[in-house]
Amino acid sequence: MRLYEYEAKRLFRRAGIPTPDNIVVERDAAVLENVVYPVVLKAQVFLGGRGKAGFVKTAHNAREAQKHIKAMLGKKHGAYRIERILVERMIDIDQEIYVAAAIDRLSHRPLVMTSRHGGMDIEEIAKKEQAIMKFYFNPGQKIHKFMARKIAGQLGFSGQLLAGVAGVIEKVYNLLVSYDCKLVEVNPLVIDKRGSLYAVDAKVDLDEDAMFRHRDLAEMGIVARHEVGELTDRERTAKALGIPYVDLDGDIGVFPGGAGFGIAAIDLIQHYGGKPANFMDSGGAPTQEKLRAMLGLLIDNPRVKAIFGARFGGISRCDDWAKAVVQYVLENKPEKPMIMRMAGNMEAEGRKILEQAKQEHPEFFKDIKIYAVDTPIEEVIKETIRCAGGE
Amino acid sequence: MRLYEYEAKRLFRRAGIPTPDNIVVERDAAVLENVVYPVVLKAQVFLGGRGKAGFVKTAHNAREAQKHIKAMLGKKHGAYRIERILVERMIDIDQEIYVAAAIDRLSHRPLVMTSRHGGMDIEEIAKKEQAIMKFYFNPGQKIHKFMARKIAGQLGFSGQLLAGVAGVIEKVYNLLVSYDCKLVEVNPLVIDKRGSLYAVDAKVDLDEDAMFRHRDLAEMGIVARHEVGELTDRERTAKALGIPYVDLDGDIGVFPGGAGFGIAAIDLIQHYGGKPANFMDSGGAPTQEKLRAMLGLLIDNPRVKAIFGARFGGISRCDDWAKAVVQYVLENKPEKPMIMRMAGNMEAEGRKILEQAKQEHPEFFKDIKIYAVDTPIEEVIKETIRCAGGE
Amino acid sequence: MAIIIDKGTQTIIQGITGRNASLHAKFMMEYGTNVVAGVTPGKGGQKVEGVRVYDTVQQCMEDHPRATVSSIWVPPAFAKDAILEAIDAGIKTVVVITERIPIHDMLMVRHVAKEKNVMVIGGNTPGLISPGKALVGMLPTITFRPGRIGTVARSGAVTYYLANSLNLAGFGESTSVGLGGDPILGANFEDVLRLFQEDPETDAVVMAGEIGGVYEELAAPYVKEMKKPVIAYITGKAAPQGKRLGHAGAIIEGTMGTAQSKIDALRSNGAYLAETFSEIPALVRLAIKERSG
Amino acid sequence: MAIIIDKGTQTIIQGITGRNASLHAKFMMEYGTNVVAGVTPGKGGQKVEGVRVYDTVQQCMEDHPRATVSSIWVPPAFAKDAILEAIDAGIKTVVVITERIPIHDMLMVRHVAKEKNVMVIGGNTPGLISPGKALVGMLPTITFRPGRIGTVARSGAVTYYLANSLNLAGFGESTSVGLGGDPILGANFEDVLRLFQEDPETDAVVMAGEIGGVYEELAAPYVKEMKKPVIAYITGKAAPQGKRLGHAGAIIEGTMGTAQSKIDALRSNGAYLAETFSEIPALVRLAIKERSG
Repeated sequence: MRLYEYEAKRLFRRAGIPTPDNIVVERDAAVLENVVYPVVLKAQVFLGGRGKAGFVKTAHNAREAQKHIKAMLGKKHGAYRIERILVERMIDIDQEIYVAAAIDRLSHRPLVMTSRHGGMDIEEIAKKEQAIMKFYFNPGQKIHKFMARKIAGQLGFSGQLLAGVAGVIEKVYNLLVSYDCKLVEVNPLVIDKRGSLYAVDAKVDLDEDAMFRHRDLAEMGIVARHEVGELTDRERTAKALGIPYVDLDGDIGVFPGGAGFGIAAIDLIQHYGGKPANFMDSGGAPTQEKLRAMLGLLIDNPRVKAIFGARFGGISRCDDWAKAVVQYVLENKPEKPMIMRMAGNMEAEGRKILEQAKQEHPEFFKDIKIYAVDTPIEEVIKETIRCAGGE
Repeated sequence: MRLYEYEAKRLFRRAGIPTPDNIVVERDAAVLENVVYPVVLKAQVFLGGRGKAGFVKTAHNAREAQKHIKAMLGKKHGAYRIERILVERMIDIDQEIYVAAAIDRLSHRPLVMTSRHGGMDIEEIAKKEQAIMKFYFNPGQKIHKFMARKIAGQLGFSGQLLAGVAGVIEKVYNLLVSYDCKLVEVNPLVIDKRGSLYAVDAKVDLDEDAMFRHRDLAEMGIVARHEVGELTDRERTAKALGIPYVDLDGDIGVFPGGAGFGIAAIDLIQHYGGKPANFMDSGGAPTQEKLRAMLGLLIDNPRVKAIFGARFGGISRCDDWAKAVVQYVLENKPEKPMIMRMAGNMEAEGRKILEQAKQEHPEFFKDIKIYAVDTPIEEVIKETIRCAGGE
Repeated sequence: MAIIIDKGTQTIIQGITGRNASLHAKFMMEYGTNVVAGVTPGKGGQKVEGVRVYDTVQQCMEDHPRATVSSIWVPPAFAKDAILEAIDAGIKTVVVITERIPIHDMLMVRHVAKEKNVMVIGGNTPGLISPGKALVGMLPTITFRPGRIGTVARSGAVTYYLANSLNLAGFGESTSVGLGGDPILGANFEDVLRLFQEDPETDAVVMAGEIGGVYEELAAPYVKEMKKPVIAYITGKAAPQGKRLGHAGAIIEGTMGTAQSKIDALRSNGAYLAETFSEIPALVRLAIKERSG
Repeated sequence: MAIIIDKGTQTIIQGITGRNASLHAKFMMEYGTNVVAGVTPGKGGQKVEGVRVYDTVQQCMEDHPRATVSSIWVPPAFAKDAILEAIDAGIKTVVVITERIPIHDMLMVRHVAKEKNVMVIGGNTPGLISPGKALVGMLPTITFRPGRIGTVARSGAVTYYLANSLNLAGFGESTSVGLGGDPILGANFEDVLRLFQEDPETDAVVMAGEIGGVYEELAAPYVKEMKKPVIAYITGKAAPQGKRLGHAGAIIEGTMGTAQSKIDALRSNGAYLAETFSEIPALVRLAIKERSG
C-alpha cells in the first residue's frame, strides 16, 4: 500500500530520516507562516509525471506560493484529484543519490539498494555505468551500524558524509523492517552544498496485511487504501463492509467465490466479448450478511445490466450461499438477470433451498438461473453476456 | 544492580507481567484509600530474611496496616534502614511456581529457568525431585510464543493455565533482553484459586553499564546504586564526582591507580595487619581534577589516619598524577601522612614535578613519601600501616 | 504413492477448535484423511470431532511421533508462530490455510523452513488433495476424481474449476495442490513440478498462475527441463494495474508479474497455454500425445 | 614466536582519533609495534601520529590485507559495533580496551567471535605486551622485560605489579596478557593458558584473578592438564559482598565468584598460590624447579 509523499515523510521523521521542513496544504488561502522561501510545491498524487503535468512548482514568496496552490488544488492529474499540496523548503542540491530498502522477490530477503545516481527512475539509474549496489540481509537480521558504514564506504563516500549516508541507510532499513514495509525509497537523497542530507522525495509501500500491528499509523492519519490510488465511493462502501472490491468500467456484475476465480472471471468475460463491471472477492468463508451485501453492491450499481455468479463450495458452503441469495432476492426483488452456477460442498442442500424458494415465489426468480456442476463455467458466462445485451 | 521489589514490580507492569495491586508507603499515616484487604506489608530492603525479622506482615484492615507501617518504617534490617513499605493485596494461593530468566555465566547465553516448586530459595528448589528446568537461547535470539508454550507444557501445565504461564515466561525473557537485565526472577509466580497468575515477589538485577540506553528507568525513579544496597553519603559524593568508591571500616585511605590494584591493595593492607578505609578506582585516565577530588575524599574522612597511594602510569600518566598531588597538597596542606609509590609512563617527568614542589615548599611535604619502581609495593603498604599507628 | 499426502499419511490440525477448522476437520476425516490430533494453545484436553486437542505441537508429537503433515488454520497474527512451532516439533509438510499473513513473517518462515528442510505450502492455500486417498485443507472433494493429471494453482477456486474441467472431459487428478494466494508463498510452482516429475502416477501437469509475483516466471526454465508436459493457464489479463484483487499477491508491480510476462515465459519454455478452463482438457490430450509420440 | 603479538604483527587501532587512543598509538609505535592504520568513522582521510585514518575497517583492510590484530578504543555504546566490524572485516584478534561494555552486547560479541573463530580480548583490558617485540594496548612498557614467564591477569594495574615483582627478582615476560575487568570477557584464563602451554618461549605462567565471575574456576581443570607450572594470585579476599569494586566484573554475587572459591579450585588443581606480589618470584622459582626436577 503506497503512501503519499507527505505521509511517507512523516514516517521518515519518526524514523529519524532527515527531510526538508514542510507543511501540507489542503485549502486555498492556506496559512504559510513559518515557511522559509524558496519553496517547492508538490501535488500529492501517486501518478508519476507530476513535474511535466505542471504539478510541481517553485515559489520565492507567499504570493507566488498562494497562486500555485490555487492553480493546483482540486485539479486532476490523470484520474486523481489533487487534494493536498506539500509545501517544502527548497534544498540547494550538490549531489543526488539513491537509497532504498525493499524485499527481494527472488531470494525472499530484505535488501538495501544504493546508487550514486539519484533523482531519476530506478530503471534509468540501473542503466548507469555504476549500477545499483545491492546488499542482502537474512529475514530477522538486524543491520549493525558498521554494515551501513560499509555500504556507504562502498558507495565511495568518506568522512562526515560517509557517516551521514550510513545513518540514512541504517534508518531506511530499520523502517522497512520495523513498519513491515515492502519498499522504502529515498530518491533522491540530496546532499546540499553544506554537506547536509535531505530525503527530498519519499516512497513507502506498506504491507497492508501487517497494519494490525502498527496502530500508530492510524494516529498519523495513514489508513488502508488501494496499493496505488484512492478508492471510489463504491469501493469505499465495500471496504467498510470488509469486501475486497474494485470498480471496472463494464456492465456485467461479477459475484464470484474466491479472489483467484474472480480474476479468472473478468478475463473470461472479456475473452467472450463482455465487459466486467467489477472485481470482487468473498474472502475465506463469508457470512450470509456479507454475501447479501456483495449482491447489493452489484444490483445497486446502475451500470450493471446482468450479474454473473459462481460458487464452488469449499470453505464457504453452497447451502449458506443459497440461503443468502434467496434471502436477498426475497427482500430486494431485484430486476436484473442473474446467471449463476453452484457446485461443491453442500451442493445438494443448497439446491434444495433454491428450488423451494423458487416454487414458493416463482415471480421473483424468473430472471435467475442457477446451473450445476455439469455446465462448464464458460457457458454460464456466455449466457450472462447475452443477457447483458452484449456479444 | 538489584532493584527493590516495588521497582521491579513497576517494571513488571510495564512489561505486562501481572502483579497484585499495590501501593508504596514512605510515611506514617499513609493514605490507604482504594486498598482492598487483606494486604501484605513488605519492608523494601535487599537483605533476605525479612519475614523472620518481622518485616513482612499481613493486615485485614486499615488500622492494622497503619500499626504495622508505624512499627516498620525507619527501623533497620541489618545495615539497611527501612524507608519504604510495599502494601499489596494478598493473593489466595493455589500453587506457587518459579519462573526466571538470566544470563548463564558458563555458556554465555540467556536462559529461562522454571520449576513447579516456587516460593523458596532457588538453591532449595534445585534440591526438589523435579529439578529446575533450563532452556538456553542464543544471544540476540527472540523467544517465539510457541517456545514459551513449549516450556509451560514441559512444566506440566495444560489449557488456560499453560497459556497464562507461557505468557509470563515470554514476558520475563523479553524483559531480560529488552532492559539489559542480568536476572529477572518471579518467585513465586502464584496461581490463585481462580486460575489467575500473579508475580507475588519480583527480583530484577540490571546491568548498570547498559543503563545509558534505558532512559525511561530514571523516569520510573530507578537510578544507579550499589549492586545490592544503598550508598553512604561519601559514596554518593564520590558517585557524583564519577569515582568508583566504597566505604570500608578501617583507617587507611587507599588512593590506588586502577580497580584491580585497588582490590589487591585492600587485601594487602589486611594481609599485613592494617585496616583499609575504602576501595577506590581512578578509572581509565583520570583528570587532575578527579585525582584531587579522590585525595580530598580520603583526607576529609575523619576516620582516615594515613593514606596509601600508588600510581603505575599506564593510560594515566605519572606526570599528570604528580601534578594533581602537588596541587592538592599546596592548596589543602593536608596533615595526614601520605605514603605513595609512582612508576610507569612519564615517571621521570612526574618525579621532577614532585621534587621541585618539595624544594619550594618543604613544610607541606614533610609527611609525604613517594617511592619509585625499585621499592616493592608491599614495603610501601607496611610503612603506611606503621604511620597509621597499626601493627 | 501420491505426492505429499497419501492414504494413511498422519496429519494434525493447528487451530482445530476454530469454526472453519473443525468443520473441515470433519470433511477431511470423512474423506479418509488420517487426522491424528489437533492443537490449540489453551484448549488442550478438549476433543473436536473425536480428535484430541493438544496445547502444543510438541505434546502432540510425543503421542503421535509419525505425524508428518500439519495444516494451519489460526488467525494471521498467530500464523508465523504456529508454523515455526510445527517446524520446531518435526513436522515435514506445513499446509498454511491462513490468509493475509504479513510478508515479513513469511520471509522468516521461509528462512527457517529452508534451514530445516521443511515444505511450507501457502499461506492462503485451499490445501491439497490426492483424490480417493487424502485431503488436507478445504478443497470441495466432490470436484475431484482419481486420475493421472497433477494440478498446481495459486488460487483455491481455480483449482476447483481446473478439476471440474478435467473431470467433465474424463480426466482425473493424481494430486491437486493449491499454492496459495498470498504474495510470499512457501512452496512455489517449481517445487511442486519437481515432485510431479518424479511421481510415477502423474502423466501431465496443469499449472494455473495469476498476475502478481514472479513464481510462474521462475518455474519456466524447469518446465523446459521436465520430461512430462505442462499445460499452463494464466489469469489476470483484464486486471487493472495497481489495484489489489483480493489476493494480495495479485497486484501488478511495474512490469513484473503481469499476466503477459508469465504467459511469454511459460510458452517460450514449452508449456501449452490455455485461454479458458474449457480449453484445458484438449490441450492435455494433445500434450500427452505429442510427448509420448 | 611470542603468543598473539610478535615483532612485525600488523595491527590497527579503532577509535584512533580519541585522546587516549592517539597517545597510546604513539607509545605503541615507539615501542616498535607495527601499527599500520587507524579507523574512526567520519574521520577517514585524517592522519594520527603519521598513521592514516580510515572510515571503515573494510577500507582499511583493502589497503592492509595482512593486518591481523585490532585494538578497540571507542566509547562503550559503540564497542559492540566496532568489534563486530573488525570480525566482519577479517581481523583475527580483537583487543578491547573499552571498559563497561553492556553485558548483552558482549554476549553477542562472544557468539559471533566463536562462530568466526576470532579471539576477542577484553573488554576493559589494558592490552598485551610481548616485551621487546610488540605492545597492543596501554600497558606501561617501562615495567616489562623480555623473559620466559607468561602472565595473564584480569586487571591492568595488577599486570604491571606482576611484571614489576618478577623483574625485581630477575625474571622477564614472554608475553603479558590483560584479560580485562568487565564481567563478560572474550578470552578467558584457559584460552591464554593454552597458548602459553604451546609456546616454546614460555617456562611458567603467572595468572592473577580477582573476585567476580567464574573464569578462574573454569580454568582450574586445565591448569591440572598443563605441563608447565601455574602460579596463581587471587585478589579480593577483603572485598565486601554485593558492592562493585571499580571493575564491573569484580563483584561477589551470592556465593559465586569469591576469592576463596577461586583459590580452592586452583590450589586443588596444582597451581601455586601466592598471597602477595612479593611472594610470586620465589614461587615461580620453586615451581620451575619442581616441575623440571
